[in-house]
Amino acid sequence: MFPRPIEQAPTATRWLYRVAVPVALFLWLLPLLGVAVTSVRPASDLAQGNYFGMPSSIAFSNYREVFANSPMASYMLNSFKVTIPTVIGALALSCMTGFALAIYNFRSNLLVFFMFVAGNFVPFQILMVPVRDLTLSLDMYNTWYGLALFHIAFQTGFCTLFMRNFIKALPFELIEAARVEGVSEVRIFWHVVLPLMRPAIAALSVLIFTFIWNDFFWATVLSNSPESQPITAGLSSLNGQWIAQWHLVSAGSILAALPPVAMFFLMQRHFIAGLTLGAVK
Amino acid sequence: MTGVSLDNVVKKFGPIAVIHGIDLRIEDGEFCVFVGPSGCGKSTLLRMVAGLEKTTAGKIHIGARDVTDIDPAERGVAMVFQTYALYPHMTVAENMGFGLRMNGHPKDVIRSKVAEASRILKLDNYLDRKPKALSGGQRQRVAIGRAIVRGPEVFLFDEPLSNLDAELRVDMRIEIARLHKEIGATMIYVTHDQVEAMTLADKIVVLRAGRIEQVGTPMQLYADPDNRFVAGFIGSPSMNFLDGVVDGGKVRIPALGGGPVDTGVALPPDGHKVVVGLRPQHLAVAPGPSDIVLDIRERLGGVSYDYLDTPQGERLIVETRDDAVIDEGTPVVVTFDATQALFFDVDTERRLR
Amino acid sequence: MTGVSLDNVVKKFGPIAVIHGIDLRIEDGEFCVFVGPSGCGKSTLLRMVAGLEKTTAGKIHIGARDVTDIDPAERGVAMVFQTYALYPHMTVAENMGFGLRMNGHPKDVIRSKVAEASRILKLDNYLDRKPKALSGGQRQRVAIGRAIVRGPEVFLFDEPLSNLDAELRVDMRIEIARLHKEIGATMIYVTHDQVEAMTLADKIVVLRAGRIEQVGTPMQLYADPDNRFVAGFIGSPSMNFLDGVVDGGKVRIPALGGGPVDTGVALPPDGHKVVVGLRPQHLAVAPGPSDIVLDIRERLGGVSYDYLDTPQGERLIVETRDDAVIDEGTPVVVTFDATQALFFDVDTERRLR
Amino acid sequence: MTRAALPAASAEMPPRSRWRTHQRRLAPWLFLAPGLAMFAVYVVSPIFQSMWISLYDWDGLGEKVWIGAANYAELMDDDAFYTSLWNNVLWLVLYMLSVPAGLMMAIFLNQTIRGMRLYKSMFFFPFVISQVVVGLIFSWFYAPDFGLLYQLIEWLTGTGVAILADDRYVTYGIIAAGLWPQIAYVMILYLTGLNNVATDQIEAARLDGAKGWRMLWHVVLPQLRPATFIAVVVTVIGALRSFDLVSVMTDGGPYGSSRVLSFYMYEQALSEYGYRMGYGAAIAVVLFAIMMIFISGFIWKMWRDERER
Amino acid sequence: QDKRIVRYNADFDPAPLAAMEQVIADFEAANPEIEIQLNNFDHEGYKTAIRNFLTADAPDLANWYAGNRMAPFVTSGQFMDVSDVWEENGLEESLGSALASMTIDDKQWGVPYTYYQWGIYMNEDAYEAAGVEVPGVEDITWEEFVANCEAFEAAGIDCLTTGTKALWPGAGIFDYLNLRTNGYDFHMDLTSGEVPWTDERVRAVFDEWAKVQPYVTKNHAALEWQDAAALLVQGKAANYVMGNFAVAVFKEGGMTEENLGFMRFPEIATDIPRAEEAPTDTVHIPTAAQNPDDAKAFLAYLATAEAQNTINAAMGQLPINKDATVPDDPFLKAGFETLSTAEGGIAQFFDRDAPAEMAKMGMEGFQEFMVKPENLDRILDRLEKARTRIYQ
Ligand SMILES: Nc1ncnc2c1ncn2[C@@H]1O[C@H](COP(=O)(O)OP(=O)(O)OP(=O)(O)O)[C@@H](O)[C@H]1O
Ligand SMILES: Nc1ncnc2c1ncn2[C@@H]1O[C@H](COP(=O)(O)OP(=O)(O)OP(=O)(O)O)[C@@H](O)[C@H]1O
Ligand SMILES: [Mg+2]
Ligand SMILES: [Mg+2]
Repeated sequence: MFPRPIEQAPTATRWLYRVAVPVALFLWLLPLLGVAVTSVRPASDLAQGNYFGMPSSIAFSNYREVFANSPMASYMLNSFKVTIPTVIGALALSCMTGFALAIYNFRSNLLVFFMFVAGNFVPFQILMVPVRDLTLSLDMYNTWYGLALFHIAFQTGFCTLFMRNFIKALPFELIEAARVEGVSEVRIFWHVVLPLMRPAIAALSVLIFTFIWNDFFWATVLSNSPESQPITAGLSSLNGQWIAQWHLVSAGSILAALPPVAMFFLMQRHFIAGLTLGAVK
Repeated sequence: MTGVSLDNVVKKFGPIAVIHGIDLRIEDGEFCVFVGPSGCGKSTLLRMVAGLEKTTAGKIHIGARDVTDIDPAERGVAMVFQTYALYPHMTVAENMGFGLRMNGHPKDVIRSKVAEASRILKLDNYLDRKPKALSGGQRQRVAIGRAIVRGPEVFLFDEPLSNLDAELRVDMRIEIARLHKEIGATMIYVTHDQVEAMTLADKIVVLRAGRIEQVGTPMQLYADPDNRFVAGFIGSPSMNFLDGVVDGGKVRIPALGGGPVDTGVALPPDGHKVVVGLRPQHLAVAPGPSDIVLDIRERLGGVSYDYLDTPQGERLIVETRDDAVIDEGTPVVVTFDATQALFFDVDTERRLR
Repeated sequence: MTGVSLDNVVKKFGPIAVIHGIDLRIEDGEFCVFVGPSGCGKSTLLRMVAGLEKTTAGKIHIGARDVTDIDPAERGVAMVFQTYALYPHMTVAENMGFGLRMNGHPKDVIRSKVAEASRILKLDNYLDRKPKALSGGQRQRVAIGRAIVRGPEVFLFDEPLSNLDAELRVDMRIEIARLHKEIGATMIYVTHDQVEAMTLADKIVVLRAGRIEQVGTPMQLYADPDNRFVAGFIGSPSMNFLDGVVDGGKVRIPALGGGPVDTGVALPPDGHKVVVGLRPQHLAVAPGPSDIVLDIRERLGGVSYDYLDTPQGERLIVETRDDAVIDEGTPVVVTFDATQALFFDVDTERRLR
Repeated sequence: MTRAALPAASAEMPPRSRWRTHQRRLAPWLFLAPGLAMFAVYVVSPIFQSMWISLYDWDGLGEKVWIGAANYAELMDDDAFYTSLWNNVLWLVLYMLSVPAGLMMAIFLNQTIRGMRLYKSMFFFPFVISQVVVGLIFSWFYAPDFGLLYQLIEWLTGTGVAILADDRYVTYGIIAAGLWPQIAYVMILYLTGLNNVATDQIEAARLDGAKGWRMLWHVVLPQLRPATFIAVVVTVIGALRSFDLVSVMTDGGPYGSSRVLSFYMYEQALSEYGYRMGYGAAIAVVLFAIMMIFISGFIWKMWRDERER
Repeated sequence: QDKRIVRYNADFDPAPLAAMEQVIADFEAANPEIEIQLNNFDHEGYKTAIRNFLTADAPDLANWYAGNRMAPFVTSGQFMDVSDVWEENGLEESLGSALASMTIDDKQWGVPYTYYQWGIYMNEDAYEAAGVEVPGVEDITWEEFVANCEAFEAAGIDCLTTGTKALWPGAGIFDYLNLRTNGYDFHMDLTSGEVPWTDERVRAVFDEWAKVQPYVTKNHAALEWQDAAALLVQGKAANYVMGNFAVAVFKEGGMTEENLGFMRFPEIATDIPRAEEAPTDTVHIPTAAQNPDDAKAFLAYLATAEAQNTINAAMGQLPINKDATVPDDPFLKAGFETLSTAEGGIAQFFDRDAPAEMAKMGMEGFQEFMVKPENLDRILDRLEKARTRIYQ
């Protein structure tokens, strides 16, 4: 283990470390803490210039106000509507592509694989105009499924990289054993490989959830009305309305951050596994 | 009739030939072991029989059927992998019944066959466990059970015990021997463990670089090897090989000094070289004036191994049944039982008979 | 004076004691081997000597220095790990020179020491390779080279050969023996391989659950074990243990039938049970009317092992020096050399002497 | 027990249909079809379409007019383009700071004390939350007059600096905001990397007398190479994709000084005053070309690894 | 029962939104078979969004602006010709003042419902604090204004505030300096690309601007216009060049008619007839509308004096319909007076009179100038280069 375990250090160092970690954490999260505190600061505090002191009272009403006076609820709902089908769709597609690329040795295998990988890195901007036109022409502009379809397609690239490598790491004998036993390829996929991919699926689903939930660019490009905008785009436009109303902006930010943070906390192990296995955003 | 026969089978990976035309007949019910150094093609050959590798040329028959181009599933073979290849998400019972289930056998048939196999393999208490919760030996038994359940005509084993520790390996070896006795099916078994090959096989096939060196019963190979490779490969510690010179119809062995030995085999003309093979247990040492020096004596209790250096720079191993102390570095006199010596041609390495 | 001495050393991981107060003296230049079952604390003890684990209580001296609380780098020890622990991004030469470089030795000193070590270990041709491009045995030699280069007073080996295949293991074992002869430093060596322990050690320390069971030369432990554990642990195949009953100052062994045997040791009173230990090579079998059945005979060429089942459900292994065929399932008569039998207390498992 | 108990030759012999004979050749394409189709429609073909569009003058509403390379010619003479390009370079270079910074934090946190898991997860937070939120948080942090940083600078130097209103600092300000989550990301990568560092090598090095920095440099870092590689890759991609923060924090301002290529492209193509699809596409193509350098490197390395297997 | 739906995309701030909802309610009361679904966007976002929804997901009604700002949508066929609505309802008569700005190719493309004056809003308390006499609506010259700025600086008050994060507030200052220095015709020539940006007359405008530049709120580039409004409210700034819609914000911030003052932008060149800025806000029917007939009915209603009264009273802006009444509000009265006496002409706004691309580049240039006046040459060269490209 590196660095040398702190338990082996002198007591003083140990105590210093125990203090240093929370202090560092506090500094590290200072901006976030500020926002969290502001989100429960009464508007009057801001008016009086009390931006960073102790709030004069705790105003959870800010949150109520956010929901009452803005389409925040609808934004959040839209985000879920885009995110959840995307997670399911991208996983379904990439389980299959990953399986095909990991198990079979056909000639263009690597070529197809690298195409998925490369596609995963391209700047969004090069896709923007054509994808927007396509979405328009399919009459899916401003719909959750228009966004979800694109995200599914794009994330399939990333997920394929991940899934393929994961399946490749499974013992190939499992597939051979099943083949010797006379199991058809489709059933091998369904009964042997898919159950073993559960950790990968869990890891990817959290990861994709966060990616899509946090997506701003495509939300801006493929939707523009509060009825269909997800929360990132919604928050950005609310920011245009809530000038100087930092307590509302903060409350909105906290609300927008909540689902991915909760997801991260609940599925932390999977999340990190996902990052480091696939390791690309 | 469920023997296996290979007719001039060839396997190429891309341009590289790995199996160079092998002919082999394995009888119905026979236990056939493939041995050979790493990379000689044992696994490849086995996988060709299983259908997991395409056969480049030649024919493979199982029983009377030509299976050369047939899917693994339809060959009536079952395979046990070195890594067990158990499905980690299924219980032991599900693992064993999986093949039958996928091929649409009714539930109760599956259940009874699994029960039967688990009885044979003493797995009854573990049927509901996942492989993770089993020891190495138990896992290996499940892998075998999975093979048994489908009632195949031919069992294929690829180094099934090499992942077990020494003690367990002995137990499982005995269990496989018993299994073969019990179900009597044809079995092909790949290993690089001497002891497994010697103790399990009805017939050993010694492979080397994709070619068969010799086929025979264990004792045939041990006592009567066809060539130097087989002689050196079978038996542990390996046979000592020394240079010899034909001298008046006898063979002189410069390293051991002493007079020429009678051979009773057809030797090349005088002055030609031969290779003399002597098993460690057919040699004996005693301290005495000599050019040969005891380098290291390894005393294991019941038996000692002496490593000797000859003046020619050759190295000899001698197995001794006592544990007397001889100091390392002592000159020793080596005696041997000339009737046990084998002789090989220097160039072709064929046995001289 | 660079022996190693341990005074009542204790190691706890959290609340769990793993080493329970061990006293041990290893002389200057001695080759000391730790053996014992897995998890008994061999590695832990070695790592405490290295300084990689803190010593919870007790004192460790290397030579005259108390090193109990000293940094590993300053103890004058070098360690060879089971996994080799080579730095994969450095060449062989860099790997070997790394320790010197870290301690600020000048470049040419490093170069000459590395050259010296690589000569001893025949690594000259590989100095510029990365470990990845080496075989297992070569890697192990580099690991040893890295230890040699630093010229330590004490070498520590933790199962250095267990990742090598059987053949290579024999070669490397002999090489280590030679190395010890050549540089004569104190060496502590952990293994669970019988043969390594028997052949390399000046002194074997048998550990069990964090305590020393017996210390002695290999032959002392083999011939004169203090207790049943040591007797069963040393020697391969292991000693057979059978129940015996004291009967008129002699011991009757029901499993083998036959009359009571004379022992020449202090036995408990009549009617008490004892455990009788018999090594496989001290038994002999012959077909004949008997309750004992030959289960399986494994014939390995020079030697055969017979696995016998007694009516009491005990299992005996007999080593036979011939390869005559006895059919499996035949009743056999077992004879043995009573003078070779050892006796142990049933409860304390101590040897009766 | 004889083999009679296990019915002989019960091995399955299903009929050999065409599918069964060819399934191993057809199966991969069946499995690939849906994913490949989606990917082709939404990712691959748009890349080529964009290249095509970049040769037109098009406002997204009316007719496209073929103008050949004129958009590129104009780019070569466009100050805003060079500003964006320069900012992209700044992003690339400064974003790289997240690699050493993430490493240092990972090393700092790679200990086991009570509650460490919780601490670590909290350190990850910035990475999990949306860049929009990060942008808002930092805008507020930088806000003139009352912003915490503004006040801090004012307290230190006497005059506050409105980071986001000053073309000298604005890009640095945004990059700093971007570094916050990026450092967290890199830290995660390194923490997992550190978890997998071979203990035996560390111990061997300890016996060899390596300590502290030298241990880090000679023994640990070489082992962290895969983590470093991935960290660099994601950082490069993150730097070149930087859109959200610029959009949320400054909208490219003041007077376009914080634009980056990805934002400029969007601005030209879709923003209030934009709608030059062809010109935007040309910028995207340039950005793509830059990214392609890195993508090729990555693919090349993957290909090498693949072959070594 | 099934109502006929009219979808209306708009970008109202809260107060006007309420007013428009009122107008819609009135309309629906009169036409019970029609339901208007108002879909409100944030103001800045709307300007981007309209492009998308016109082509993608067209509503039946959409807010926009008069003048050049609607030209791209007209020429690309996104807005519907509503000349018939004008004709049938005699709007040429009642909305006559806006006819020109609504006409392209002799057709009308939308209905205006409000306009508002720009000018300088003052915090009279700040004047007092700095010891400067509060000027009347038109009694101060540019020299005096600039001179006052020194007094404000001495008192630690920003003489002139603005928030240019969204760029357009800066254009208001430019427009006025330009109108006062060169006049209305020059403004129109410049925005339609007929005058080079490197022209001496343009430089003259910036020369004037340079005089107040040091006194403008320093961090304006990081501020939204509302942030700057807060500065005025708090008395940290004295003057603000803004449109009348800001009054609502000032009042919301706590100012009253007691301390909030209004004056016309001071005279600079004496020989030029006074021109003013008064952007007109409009409603249009997209070509792709699903229900244009009911949309037209609504437009006709929106053009009535009644509807314009309702909405402008709430917005605090001026109705276009000549029969409507100017709300009873001192600022609006002053504004109405100012506009109706502006013999020089009434401009829409820089970003409504100039084509979008030029507007964007120009406003960026203004912002840069306000931060770094020394860059003027570079800025003008850049704008000139853009002009030759954009207007070709
Ligand atoms: N898929 C493959 N592609 C190319 N060459 C292969 C492939 N599989 C095996 N080989 C080569 O074929 C030869 C035989 O391999 P095989 O696995 O049959 O050896 P083996 O006798 O089983 O060795 P071991 O005892 O190490 O298992 C080796 O040289 C190996 O490199
Ligand atoms: N870091 C540790 N924390 C807790 N317990 C440990 C740790 N290291 C070892 N142990 C425990 O100490 C005991 C001795 O372990 P050790 O590794 O010394 O055994 P060993 O004799 O080397 O076994 P093996 O032959 O398997 O290598 C084991 O029970 C092990 O579980
Ligand atoms: Mg093999
Ligand atoms: Mg150990």
